[in-house]
Amino acid sequence: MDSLATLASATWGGPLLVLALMLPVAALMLAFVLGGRHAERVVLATLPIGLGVAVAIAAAIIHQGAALHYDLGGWAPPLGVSLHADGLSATLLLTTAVVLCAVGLYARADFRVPPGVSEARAPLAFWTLLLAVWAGLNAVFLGQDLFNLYVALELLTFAAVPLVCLSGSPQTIAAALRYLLFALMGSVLYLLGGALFYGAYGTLDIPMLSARLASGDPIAPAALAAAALMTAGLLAKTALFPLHLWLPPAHAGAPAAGSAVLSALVVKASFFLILRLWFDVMPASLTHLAAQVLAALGAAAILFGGVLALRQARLKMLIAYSTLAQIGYLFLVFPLVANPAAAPILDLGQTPGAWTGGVLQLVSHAFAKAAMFMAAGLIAGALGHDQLRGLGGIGRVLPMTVFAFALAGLSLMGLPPSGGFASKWLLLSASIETGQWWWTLVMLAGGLLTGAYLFRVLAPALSTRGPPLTLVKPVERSRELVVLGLALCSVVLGLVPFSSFGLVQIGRLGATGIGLP
Amino acid sequence: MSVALAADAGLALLILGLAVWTSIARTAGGAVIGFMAYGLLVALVWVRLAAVDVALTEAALGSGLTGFVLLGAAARLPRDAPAARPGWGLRLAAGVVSAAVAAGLAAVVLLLPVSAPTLAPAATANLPALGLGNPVTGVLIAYRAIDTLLESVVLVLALIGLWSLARDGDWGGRPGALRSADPSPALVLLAQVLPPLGILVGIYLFWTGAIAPGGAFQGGTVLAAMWVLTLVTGLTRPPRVGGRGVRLLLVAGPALFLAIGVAGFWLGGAFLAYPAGYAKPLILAIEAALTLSIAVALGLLLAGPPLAQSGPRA
Amino acid sequence: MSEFLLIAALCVLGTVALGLVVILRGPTEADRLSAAQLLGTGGVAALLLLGVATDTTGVADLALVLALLAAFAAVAFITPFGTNGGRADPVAQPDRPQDPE
Amino acid sequence: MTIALTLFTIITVALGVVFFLAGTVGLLRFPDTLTRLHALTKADNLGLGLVVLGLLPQVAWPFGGLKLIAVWLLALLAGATVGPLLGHAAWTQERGREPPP
Amino acid sequence: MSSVTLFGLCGAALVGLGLFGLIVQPGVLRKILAFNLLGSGVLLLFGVIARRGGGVVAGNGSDPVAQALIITALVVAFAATVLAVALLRRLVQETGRDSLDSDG
Repeated sequence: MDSLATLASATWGGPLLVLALMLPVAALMLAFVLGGRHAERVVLATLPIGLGVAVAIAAAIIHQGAALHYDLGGWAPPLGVSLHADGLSATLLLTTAVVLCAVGLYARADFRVPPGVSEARAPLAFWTLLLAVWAGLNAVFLGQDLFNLYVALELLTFAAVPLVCLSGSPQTIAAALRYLLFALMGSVLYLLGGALFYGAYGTLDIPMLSARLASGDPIAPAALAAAALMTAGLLAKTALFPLHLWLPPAHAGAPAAGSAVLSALVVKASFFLILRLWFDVMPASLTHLAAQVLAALGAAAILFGGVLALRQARLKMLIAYSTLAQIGYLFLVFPLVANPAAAPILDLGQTPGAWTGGVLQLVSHAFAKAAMFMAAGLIAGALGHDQLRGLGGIGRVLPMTVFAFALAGLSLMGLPPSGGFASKWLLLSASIETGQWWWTLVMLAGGLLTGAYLFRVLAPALSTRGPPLTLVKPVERSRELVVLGLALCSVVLGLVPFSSFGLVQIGRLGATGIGLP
Repeated sequence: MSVALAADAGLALLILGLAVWTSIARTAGGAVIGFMAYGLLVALVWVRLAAVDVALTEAALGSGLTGFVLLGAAARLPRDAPAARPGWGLRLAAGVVSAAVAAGLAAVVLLLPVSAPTLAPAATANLPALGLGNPVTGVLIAYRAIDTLLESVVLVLALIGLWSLARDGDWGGRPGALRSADPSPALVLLAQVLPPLGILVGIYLFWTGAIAPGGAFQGGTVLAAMWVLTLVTGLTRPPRVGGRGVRLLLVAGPALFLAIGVAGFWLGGAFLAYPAGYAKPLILAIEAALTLSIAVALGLLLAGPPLAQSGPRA
Repeated sequence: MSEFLLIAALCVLGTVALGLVVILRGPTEADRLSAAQLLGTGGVAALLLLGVATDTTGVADLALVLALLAAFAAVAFITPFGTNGGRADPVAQPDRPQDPE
Repeated sequence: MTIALTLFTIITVALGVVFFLAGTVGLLRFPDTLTRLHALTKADNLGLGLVVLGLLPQVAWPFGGLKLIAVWLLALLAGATVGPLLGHAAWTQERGREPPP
Repeated sequence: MSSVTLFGLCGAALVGLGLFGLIVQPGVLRKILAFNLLGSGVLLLFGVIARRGGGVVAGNGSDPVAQALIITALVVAFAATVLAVALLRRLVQETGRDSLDSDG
């Protein structure tokens, strides 16, 4: 049968992208309609399939050495919308699938439909929202059209906000409301940027915009305003200092499984779009000044988040402030990659190590933070509270959980052997190589602060003195194993040789010249 | 200065004035009423900007349903003194930032390129193959079908989020925010007379969307408003949130859209592609299902989270 | 002919815009709502005139939708729904335990 | 014939505009909410009705004409229902506000 | 100056006003209103861009692609408003206040 499609293109393996996007959407609808105990079953059946799809996408990209691409509906951009997966997308798709699989297994105990009823509020909401978060994240990682990405961001917002207030307490309602308002402001500013891009260049497709912007004509004022507005909006969604106010109460208030998803994955989606904007849409416009400003905000976040984490009384709040600080590291990528002198540091071909370091930070923080929040959830569940001062001796009762927490902490501090070490090492090297020593200092100070606030948790937890703790609720061994598995993932990343991170470089638009003119 | 320009200037000034009023009105109700009037005038601006499809959406959704939600909230706010305004420092900083953004945008508007780039010709040129006459519908259902598909999922998601705000014991009950104990006779009359007409208008808007301004979103919004009227007066009862029927209705639109999209892999050569010759009936089927799902979703969004039925609670 | 209709539309709109003063003045919300209603009716009339004058598709439909929903939003303000349908809306339920986290 | 119809349109539409003006003046000048509501209902019904009447010869029959009439009927309905509701709301609000003498 | 430019400037002013209100207003309902003003200002700017594009090519129209995007965004904004209002009503039920603690 004839198709209306003309000029549309798709690479081999392109339909995998459609599958990655539509699998959670279809599962969401199915889980919602079936409801009750079926919702959980649908999620647990879908997660491994999704993981398989993510692996297949990564494999296809490595095999071909090029990005995957699919024009939806057979309409080629600019009229149509396309999906696109480069190495970075595949890395994040994979990370998302792994973390969500762990969260799914972990959350079964918390979101079981109680006996005697056919359906309960929190389980239905949690399982459907989990699928929605997944759909939103995949849509962000695969999107190639600025407006399609706006819809993806909103999908993510609508999935993430109710997760915050699943418990229904007044504090979490207020946290969710503040999160929603920040997120909405962010998306509206993003949308405005998209509109201005469309007004200036008549397309929303990222490669086309990039080509138009690189054509040598002076960049339209609208494009610069658009980039500034989009960045501001996305920063609000990423909770970069000083737009961070919403994050700690929201991430600490959600149920542990929800916190893991929000802190490990959801904030990364908007950061991912900042990367797309500055490295794919308008790489030539990332001036030294802009890069330094972004990194300065990141540095402030590292120090500010670290200091505030030191002052928290609750474990989950401490972890949430730690997220604030760890997000800061991500923004150091901009000046470090944007410096031409940053080119080969390690044997990574012609690609800068800072980029790899940034992506590794993204991934290892996702694993480590998810593990940490889930460990905190186990501790809070077992003790009935998560006050730091009541943690004394928990290490004797829940050795595996505390060990997992410590492993994840290793990665956050950047101590070897861990993914965090690898990423921070690459970033440190890049800062030294490019002569930007001030970022070196910030990273070292950040590492010390991280060590200090983690010490506040681990010292009492591991102490052998004090009366034995009584547990409110026993902790299931299988859940501890899940948390440990995730923490191990973050560590193992550091044991893999750097050369195998070539995936994250595949399909960069300017693979040879990520950098300043 | 021509008459049209003077009129438009007046319209713009009125809108700005109402926006300022909305920001500074002393009571929440006053602010919301100002916002409703604002929405009405914005719909007129959309007509002046030759975007009748948008004007319809703005009138139905932006002014009508949003006004309903906000007025309902304003009437139920505590009458306490409002919280303290933020300090001078923050207000000054916010003022400077906002003014800078506004000034920057104004400059951008004045500096937009002389030759406006556009996709309008491409969007119109491909319409005959789809059997459509309204290019906006073509964009929504064909060229950028993925956005519309995800958008219809967003509505379901918003509803899940809303329902998740229920109390645990209320789960499985019926949405209760619209229940009125004693509707006045005038209101009952309205709810009896208006819906038959409104349903006709809603279906007409969906149907005409293929060739003229209108479509699933506009039609669905009107249908939702009519349903809500009957809910308020107790002429109909909202469905239980646990019911499978209502959930099937809610996902009918996106599910059919997705199914036809998947069939497109084989029949149309790509995901979300329509086979030649069958585009129009398939699009109408999708639009019909979407209209229904959107109407149910919007109606339930207005109806609020579930409440347990009166009587002893478990 | 169409010029006349356009000017008439303008006059209607300008007239009801004066009513906006009442929205600003009050004193009761009922006054403000009636002014919004008047603006709505005026808007409908202006749209009808505009639609005939410029012969634009869909403008009459827009007027139809506006007229249909004219009473809709006001219902939310006037009707005491949700307030005594078994449970008072703005009052918390003190006897209800918080969900366990 | 055409001229007569055009003249009819011009006269009725102009009359409609006058009624809108009257409604606004009433809204601005009448002392209390209830009389203001009365003025509003007049403008709604008559102003829009005259505009619709005047436009009827200018649109395509039957669909365009029916649409116009439907718009007017809807506006009538809205005025007839919201008016009393608002009046009731205004009455209770003003009463509630007045301290007992 | 043309009408289109005029509405563009109006949209720019609305964006500024909405942004200011969203940051500064203490009450949540006022913040939600400010968000709606901000959103409609943004869409108005988008509409101006659409009108320029459509007007140049089709003579007397508006760019359908941009119109479709605006409609999608309007629906999103409505859903967001509903969710925010629902959260607010729950907050009022729980705490009796319509403001977020401190900072804002």
